[in-house]
Amino acid sequence: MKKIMNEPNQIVTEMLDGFVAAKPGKVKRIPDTTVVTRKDSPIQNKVGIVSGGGSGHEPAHAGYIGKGMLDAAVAGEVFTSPTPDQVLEAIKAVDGGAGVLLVIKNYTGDVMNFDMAAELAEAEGIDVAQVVVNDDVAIDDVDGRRGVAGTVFVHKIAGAKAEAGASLEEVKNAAEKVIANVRSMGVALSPCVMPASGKPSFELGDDEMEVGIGIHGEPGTERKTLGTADEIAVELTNHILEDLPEAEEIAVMVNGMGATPEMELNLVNRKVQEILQEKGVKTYKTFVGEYMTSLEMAGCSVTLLNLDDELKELLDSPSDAPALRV
Amino acid sequence: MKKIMNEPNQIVTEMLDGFVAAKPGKVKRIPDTTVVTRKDSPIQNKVGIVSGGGSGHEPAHAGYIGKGMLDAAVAGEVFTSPTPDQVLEAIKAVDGGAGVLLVIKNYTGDVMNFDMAAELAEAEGIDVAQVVVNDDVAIDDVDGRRGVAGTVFVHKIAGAKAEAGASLEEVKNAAEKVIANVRSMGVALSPCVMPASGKPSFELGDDEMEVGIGIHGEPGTERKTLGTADEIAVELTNHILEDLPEAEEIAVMVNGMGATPEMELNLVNRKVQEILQEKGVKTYKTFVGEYMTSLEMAGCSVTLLNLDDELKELLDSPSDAPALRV
Amino acid sequence: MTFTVEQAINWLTKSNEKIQKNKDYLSELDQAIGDGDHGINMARGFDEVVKKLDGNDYEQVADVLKDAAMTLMSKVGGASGPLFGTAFLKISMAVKGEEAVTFGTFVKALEDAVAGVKQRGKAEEGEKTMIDVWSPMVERMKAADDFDASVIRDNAKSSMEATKDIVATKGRAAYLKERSKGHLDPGSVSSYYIFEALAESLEEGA
Amino acid sequence: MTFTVEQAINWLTKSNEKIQKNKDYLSELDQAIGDGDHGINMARGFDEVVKKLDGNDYEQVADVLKDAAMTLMSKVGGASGPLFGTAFLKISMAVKGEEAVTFGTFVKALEDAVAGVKQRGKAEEGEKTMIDVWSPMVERMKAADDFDASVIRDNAKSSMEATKDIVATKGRAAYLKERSKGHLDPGSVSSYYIFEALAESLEEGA
Ligand SMILES: Nc1ncnc2c1ncn2[C@@H]1O[C@H](COP(=O)(O)OP(=O)(O)O)[C@@H](O)[C@H]1O
Ligand SMILES: Nc1ncnc2c1ncn2[C@@H]1O[C@H](COP(=O)(O)OP(=O)(O)O)[C@@H](O)[C@H]1O
Ligand SMILES: [Mg+2]
Ligand SMILES: [Mg+2]
Ligand SMILES: [Mg+2]
Ligand SMILES: [Mg+2]
Repeated sequence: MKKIMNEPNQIVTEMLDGFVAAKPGKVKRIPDTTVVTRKDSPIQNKVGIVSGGGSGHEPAHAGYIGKGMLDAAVAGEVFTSPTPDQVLEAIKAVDGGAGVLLVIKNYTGDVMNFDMAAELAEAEGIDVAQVVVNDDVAIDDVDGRRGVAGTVFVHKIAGAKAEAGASLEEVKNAAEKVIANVRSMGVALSPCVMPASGKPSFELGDDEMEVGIGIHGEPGTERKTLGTADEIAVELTNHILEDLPEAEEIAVMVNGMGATPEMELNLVNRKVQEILQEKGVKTYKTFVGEYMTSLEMAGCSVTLLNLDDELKELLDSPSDAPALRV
Repeated sequence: MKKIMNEPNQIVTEMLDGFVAAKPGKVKRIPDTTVVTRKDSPIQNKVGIVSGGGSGHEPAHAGYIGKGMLDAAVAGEVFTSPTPDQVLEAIKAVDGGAGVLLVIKNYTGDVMNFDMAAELAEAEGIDVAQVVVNDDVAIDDVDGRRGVAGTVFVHKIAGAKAEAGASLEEVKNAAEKVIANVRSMGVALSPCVMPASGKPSFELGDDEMEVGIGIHGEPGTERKTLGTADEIAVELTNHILEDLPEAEEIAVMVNGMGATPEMELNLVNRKVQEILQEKGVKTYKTFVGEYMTSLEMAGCSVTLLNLDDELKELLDSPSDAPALRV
Repeated sequence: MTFTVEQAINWLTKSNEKIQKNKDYLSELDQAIGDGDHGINMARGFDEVVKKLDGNDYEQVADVLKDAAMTLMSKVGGASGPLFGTAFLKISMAVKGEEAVTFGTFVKALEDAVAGVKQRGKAEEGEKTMIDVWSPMVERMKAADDFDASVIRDNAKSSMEATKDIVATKGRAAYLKERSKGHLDPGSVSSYYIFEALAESLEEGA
Repeated sequence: MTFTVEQAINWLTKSNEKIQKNKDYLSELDQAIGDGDHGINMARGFDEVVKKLDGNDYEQVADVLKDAAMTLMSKVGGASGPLFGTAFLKISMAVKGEEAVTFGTFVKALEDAVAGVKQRGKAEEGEKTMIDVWSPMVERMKAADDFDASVIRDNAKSSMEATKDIVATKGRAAYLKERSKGHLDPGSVSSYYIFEALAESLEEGA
């Protein structure tokens, strides 16, 4: 394992310190927690948006804190959902009286911990709504689908809706609309290494790739011979489009898994756009970069989001979150 | 070699296509060249800023195209300076009558090719000024110092100055002020692989790092035992501060070399900020991310820029370049 | 035979020892069909449990187990935090009021724990989760009329081993579908350690 | 003996063959003390040169070399593009007007090439660059009174080999300081191929 780090068991707290130190005017950390919030939290009468999950997905989740996106992010240990008490701290810190939406990725652990936090918050009289993102089409069973890079679009849309003054129900509905219309799929060229164990998450031959990976170094759903950029783009895009039949006008995200140079992501984007054009699908907006990662995994995912007028407007509205400036 | 790519000899042109396809409203590619410019180029009476160099440093250089930063970027083959005719195309495309500044990194090839382009442009009656960035303190001999991540600050400041309506000479002076006040140094944990050769740029043991690396996979100036995040931050920051004695209020950039997870960069930033605070140096603004990379090299560099009131104002002025939004 | 405060503390202490000793093994199991953190998670949690219990004076088994439950829930995270936390919380609730817990109460408490875990995890037996160790244990104990360390140990062991042949339909291993077969379920293995620790604490007596 | 259009074309064609054949070797040399692209750069450039010359009718050596120079400058990039481009451009300018170039003109042309490369690269002899092959070649030819293939070949070879012991002070290898010693300079090795090709084109005659 080659990582720039100090003690593995301090990695999350040190990372959060480093993150906050880079943006002292914009974010703050709630002392003795792994919760980072907007500096100006709570904002009176605005629905608060809280997301989070295990660490190792940077810039998710703290990078999406900002006007127009998240109010708070809760960081768990590496690849481990944060605990209910931490999520509760976040909820309390951002509640400005209009309620709080939790954006949860569909993993057993995340769903349970956030749900318990919601129960605790409700007991303290805070209105809490939850949405569970499950955009990963690599999993056939829709109930079991993981939440991956599509989560970033949920942050964006829900955040914009909340910023516009919508009610908790309206914000939740906008988030649900994204979830119903977003699909992703990814491949890995190399595994990632948990800082605490120092072991690669799987072994891959020099000419192999894992198709249908999640964002925790889990093995994918299939192992294949390493394809070209074009072949990878075709495989991912077609798989997604099969699941998104009504696609007309869409947003595209080509996401790096942590160690993928932007050059390679642009190659994939080139082909994705070509495929969409051929199929008569119009691209409204494209995002190429590292948005939802898996430590130092090499590989990429493609995410497509079906848009209507409401979603377009919300996608375009400003965000000053460092990882998604609009 | 494991890369997401198609034919290695098409990699630059395909990457540019993918890049432009992601931002159709903002940038355009000059047909049959490797030049990307702002969509609205040339801008009348604004000094044009052209940068460029070999490919493989993404998001440099095209990612810095935008209002408030570059007007055009010229991409060479991977790690190879672009040729004079390409640079000339960029100069012609962005000249709005107020002249053009070339931002060049201090490598023999870049200096020669850009200089030849400047001669050709002058022959066509365009005012051209050049600045050569040499921020890498790993090299003792100041004349031989490479241009690395500090170049991004030169783009930012020169771009802001030009946007404010300054003359070519004033823009050049602002750029020179940055160059006089910016210093960088980097380490590598793993080599990078040229797409065309498929071979790693050097071999490193599991517990080794290269200190004093450039951005082309060149070996560093020294090989050492892999340090912790804190040790790396201390080594780089102290080396830079020795060369930047007058440091009072500064901008910090912690830059990933291409395959470094943001988590690790935040750990380094944490310690850099601690060191600066101990030394009584005030951090005005911090940038953590991948700004000037070396394909899929793992590692990081630290850049410090001494600020005065003019530089602070220019650093703060807006930029809509995708890789450095302000 | 009853189950005392000392035994409860002993149970958790021994559970912690086994989990610490097998931390890497548990993570490796999770590496194969999950995300490789199960050993790290459980070790972090039980280390905190033991720290929490240390030096405290407890009058009731319920209080010991409640502290353990709350600590697991706030220190583990992931899937195992809420699930093991819920298990111990349910046991704690069911044994509340008894200074020394009778066999009948204990079995009823385990039954509540299983129900709680099933509800929390929206899972049933046979899905390749810790439930596949806990649920058969309750069935087996319901058929007995007193604590029996070797029964507990054997039952946990065979249930744990049986998870190898199951195709996962819950948790991360479910993503692998058929490829999850042939691997032990990590949460079942740590559950086995917990029941082994229970057996030992029973053998050592109060 | 004179140097003809056919020989000039032959020179460049053979240069290309050698460079293509040794592309990986040249890149490996550059890997050791530079950025590993020298073979790729030269191969890309000379491939384009040969394509450019192909099928064209040339009346003068100068036109052949000018096309080569312009192609190298616009297709190679990096350090070697402007430097090899400048070298051929200077030769071309100096032999302009002569359909068959005399030895005296050719030597003078090479002298101009060296001056041009030195000026472009702001470098002198002894800095571990291609100049360490080109400059001794001019000195040696100035001492002769006609083309001599074996002299050219031997001189280029020994100069190229001598770059191994030099500590680089220009180009990327300079970053390595003492560590640059013990490695051949890639640009000197490709220069050696170019002079070897020149020698062969002289031997094969017009
Ligand atoms: N839905 C569920 N119901 C019951 N137990 C589950 C469920 N999902 C996972 N588990 C148990 O949790 C274990 C994994 O725990 P752990 O690795 O710590 O959490 P995570 O899966 O969040 O990384 C599995 O081996 C399994 O026994
Ligand atoms: N300043 C210079 N003057 C003369 N030759 C130089 C100079 N710098 C580099 N070279 C030559 O160029 C060669 C490297 O070329 P190449 O690898 O193609 O370019 P780059 O260094 O830009 O990657 C060196 O081996 C050396 O012979
Ligand atoms: Mg986990
Ligand atoms: Mg080069
Ligand atoms: Mg796990
Ligand atoms: Mg080179």
